[in-house]
Amino acid sequence: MNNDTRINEGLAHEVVFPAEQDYHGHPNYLKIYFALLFLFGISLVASYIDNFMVMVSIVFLASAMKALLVINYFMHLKWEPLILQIMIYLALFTLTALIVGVYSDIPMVTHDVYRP
Amino acid sequence: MDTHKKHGFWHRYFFSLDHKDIGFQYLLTAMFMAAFGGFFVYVFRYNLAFGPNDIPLYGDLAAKQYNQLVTNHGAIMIFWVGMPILLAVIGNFLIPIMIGTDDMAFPTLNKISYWVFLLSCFVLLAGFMMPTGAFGGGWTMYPPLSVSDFGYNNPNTTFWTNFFTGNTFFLLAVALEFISMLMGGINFVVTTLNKRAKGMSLMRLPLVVWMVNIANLLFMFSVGPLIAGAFMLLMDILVGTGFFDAYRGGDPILWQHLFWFFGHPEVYVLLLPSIGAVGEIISTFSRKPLFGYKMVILMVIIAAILSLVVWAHHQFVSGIDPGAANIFSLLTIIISIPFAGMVLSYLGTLWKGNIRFETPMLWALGMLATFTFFGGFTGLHLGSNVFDIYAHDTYFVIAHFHYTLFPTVFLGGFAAFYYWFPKFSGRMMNKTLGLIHFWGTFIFFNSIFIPLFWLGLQGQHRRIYNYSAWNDLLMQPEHIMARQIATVSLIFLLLFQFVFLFNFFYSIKKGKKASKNPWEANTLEWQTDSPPPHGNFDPYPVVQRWPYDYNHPEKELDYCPQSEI
Amino acid sequence: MNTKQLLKPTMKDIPQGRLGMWLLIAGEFVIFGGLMVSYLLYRMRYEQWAEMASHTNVILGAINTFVLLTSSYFVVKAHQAAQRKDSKKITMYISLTILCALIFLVVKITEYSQKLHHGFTFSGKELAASGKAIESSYWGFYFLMTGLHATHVVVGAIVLFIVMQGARKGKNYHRIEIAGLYWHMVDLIWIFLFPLLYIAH
Amino acid sequence: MNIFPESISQIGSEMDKLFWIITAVVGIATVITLFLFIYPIVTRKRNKTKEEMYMVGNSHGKRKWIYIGMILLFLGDMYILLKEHPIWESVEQTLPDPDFKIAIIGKQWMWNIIYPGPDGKLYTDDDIMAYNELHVPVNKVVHMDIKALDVVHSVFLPQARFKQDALPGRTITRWIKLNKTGEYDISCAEICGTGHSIMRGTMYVEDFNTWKKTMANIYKK
Repeated sequence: MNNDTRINEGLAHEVVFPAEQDYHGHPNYLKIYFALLFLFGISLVASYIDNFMVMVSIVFLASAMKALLVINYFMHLKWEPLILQIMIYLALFTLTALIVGVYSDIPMVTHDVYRP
Repeated sequence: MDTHKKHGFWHRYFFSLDHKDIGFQYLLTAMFMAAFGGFFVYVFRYNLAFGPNDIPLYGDLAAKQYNQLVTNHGAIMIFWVGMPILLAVIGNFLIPIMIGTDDMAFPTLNKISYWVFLLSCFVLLAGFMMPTGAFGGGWTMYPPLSVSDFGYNNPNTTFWTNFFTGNTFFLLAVALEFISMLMGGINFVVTTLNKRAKGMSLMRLPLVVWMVNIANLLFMFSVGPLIAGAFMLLMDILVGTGFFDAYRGGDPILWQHLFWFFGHPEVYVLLLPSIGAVGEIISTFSRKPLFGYKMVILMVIIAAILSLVVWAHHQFVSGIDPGAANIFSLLTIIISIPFAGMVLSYLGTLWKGNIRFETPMLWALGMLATFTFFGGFTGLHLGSNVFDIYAHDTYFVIAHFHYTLFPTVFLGGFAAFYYWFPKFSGRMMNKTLGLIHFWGTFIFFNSIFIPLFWLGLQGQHRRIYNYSAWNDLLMQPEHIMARQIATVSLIFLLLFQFVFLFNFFYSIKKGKKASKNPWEANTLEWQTDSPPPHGNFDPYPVVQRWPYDYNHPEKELDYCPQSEI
Repeated sequence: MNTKQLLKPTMKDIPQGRLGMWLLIAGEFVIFGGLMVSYLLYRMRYEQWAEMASHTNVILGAINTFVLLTSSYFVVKAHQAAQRKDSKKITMYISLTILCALIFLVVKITEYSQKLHHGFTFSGKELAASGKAIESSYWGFYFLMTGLHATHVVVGAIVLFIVMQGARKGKNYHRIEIAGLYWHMVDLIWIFLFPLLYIAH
Repeated sequence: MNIFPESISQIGSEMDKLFWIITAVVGIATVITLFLFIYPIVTRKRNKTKEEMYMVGNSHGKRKWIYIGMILLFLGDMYILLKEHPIWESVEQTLPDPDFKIAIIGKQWMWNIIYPGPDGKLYTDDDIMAYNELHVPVNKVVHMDIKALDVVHSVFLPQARFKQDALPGRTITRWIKLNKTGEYDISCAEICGTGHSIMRGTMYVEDFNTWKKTMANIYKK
């Protein structure tokens, strides 16, 4: 299988990668930059919407897309091997697990303090 | 670079970049801390059995000191003995020579991580010299107890009076230890992924390397929330914020979630390297290929991911939502299944094997037996949320987690130690002393904790200085007797460790010379000299096959090393 | 460019420095994520916090977001230049990035001084004394998260500066990319801090 | 030598039964595993056939044994969950109508017990506070509002097989129904500082008439 053969080429002891012979390409960064600014503008405009839920969902969607743009193109995660991408998104999974597990204990519990 | 450079003593033990020396430094430091942990447990067990007055080697014990000793015993044994031995020592010493490379990916980072670890040890011990005494609120340091005398609750404290307290130092020590382990963990993973020898594909890695790396990744992903929580708790203590103060909108249960979200994966972080080493040993000494190598790895990955979502079984009675508790109970009981698969494939390795009873094999079998039959199976009792209502915070829990952690850290750790000692010292260990050490440890370990199971079922709850207040419930003659049995066996257990110390220092000086491959094992580290020279291999090996090719039908010898053509 | 683009790279193609930085970044995500999760949980519980969140200065936050996005763009341009070993461009872009970092910190400091001037302190003792006990811990989160992020900005700027010196002497070009990754992470964290603390009220 | 202390509540006996059920499941698993563990050690010298010994275990034929073992354990787990879930539901997730309500407040290092005043309602001005003494009627459903004043405590009634942490900042309501009169312990199961080991209350389970008398005496005071 492809992975195995490539690994068996054995680049074991001379792992020096001069930056210029790097395998990922270079997208048009200016375009991405303007896309980021556009999303940023959207979230700013959205912050004037009165309906809280709509506003929050728009804003967080925008920032999630911003984050994806940065992590995929500026940080070139898109070009990294799959194992690494899985590792990074595993961090997201742990946080989701945490917030789901705790949700029923803090937001849903009424906070009352006993003062004698 | 010249691979066979000799270093002077000073350079070797203080400023060395060589992964073997750093592993040795970790080992010595961990043994030093283990001495503290063992002394603490001796003191408070003696108090529980024979009363607090004039304890030999200590004197009188007050309730405050009792809490401090219990707390620090737990923290030391887990963070300053278990993690360095099972992650740092095994990882540092074994990973580079098992994947057939010269050193870690980042040797300097490796050295720094050791020095941070050493610093954390000193910070922890310095906590005992603080005016308020060491921290004594349980190693889980639940707020508000860990904040109660400081910060906002005590107006006449300043930043610095809050800083120089046992609580702050405990917290800082744990944080430093985490940072050091994170640095080490990144180092291990990068080394394994990036510096493998020619032909060492991922499916040809020895099991223990897999396990150490999975454990490191698990640690990396689970420790973050706790570090965040530690920042919050530190601020609560130092500048009086209200993150966990119920009277200012905080919620103590948040800390419990953040803590156990790390605290449960932590158990597997400790377990995986140890059980990986046990797998190596069992496969070597039963002269058989490891049964279902790929499946074991798959099971471990499944268990690791599951372990991220079972944390709340430590909190069934701590006021969490009962509906959620059902789900956590289900997941907890389910998680026993991948481990069953793992244990069964180890037993499949033993099956019809041509077993050789060397010392490491005894330790490995002892670890497997105690961990499975007592540690693992009592996990089902506690995983069921109904019985946990009664057993939670009793000695049943204590016996349970000691039956998981003691085999993991000490039985497994000693197995690995006796197995790889010839490699890192170049000399064999004395077998008779090894056997004495094993039987002494094994028998007395069991006779400590089996009485504690019964005491727990009798309703004896944790962290109690003395039980005189529960006269008719817990002070009957049989209870007192059970406590005394446990304590006496503990003292014997500690005494038998001196046999090990003597064996260690005697063999490292005068033991008989070890050959390259004394156990006739396959993995790469046995193909170089023992001890390996600086730079490990000359020339670098080229891997031909997976590591467990014992008794291959075509081969004449009953083993064929990985690098053999 | 070269054949490596054609087939999916394996782990061994990653320079180990970059791999280590990625793992560090994953760890940092989980740490900051833990803080954000805790904040979110409390925020969903207390309505009173919305009124506190409206005290944060959206304008300054927006300026900071813009500055960080721009600096990210400069860093990635510097990385592109590093692959052409173009020391001049590297120096220019990284100096611009560090300039952005300085602007960010200045804005942050003015913001903090405003907050302290309005009596919103880290410990929130004053609010608690004035009967707003529950609101007080909002400012704990505000200062803890932004302060922790600001320390990352400082560290990132220093690292970039050191790396730039190396690039000017014409060696260690690949470090530009690694330091750049760290800087992008700082930007990513802010992308989420901004709506959490400033907009959502 | 008895395994458990005497059980004074309906839940208690069920919980003990559950313990034995789990122990039985575990015991079967132990017997099987122990055989797999001992047998190769006892018979280790017998076989020398290499085909038999070179068993990689990547073929389904060999691996099916492991799958079988895992499935057996899974069935055992499901049986345990089946047995335990109704008990959990009745203990924690349902609140039968109370005959009597009290509040237990943990505080370093004592239990404050609040009885409703003559009006029979809690948290009114005529409430009566007692220290470390809990009087409950036998065979009656008693609701307990569990709170804490300073740090985390845990109400632990060993004989009633009841435990619930008390946290500052929230009220947790649980119920007990005891079927045996006598004096029993109230322990604190969560470490709460230096006095943790002296934090003990007494629960007096009395039949209804004596209990009425005691309450009357308490009201007088």
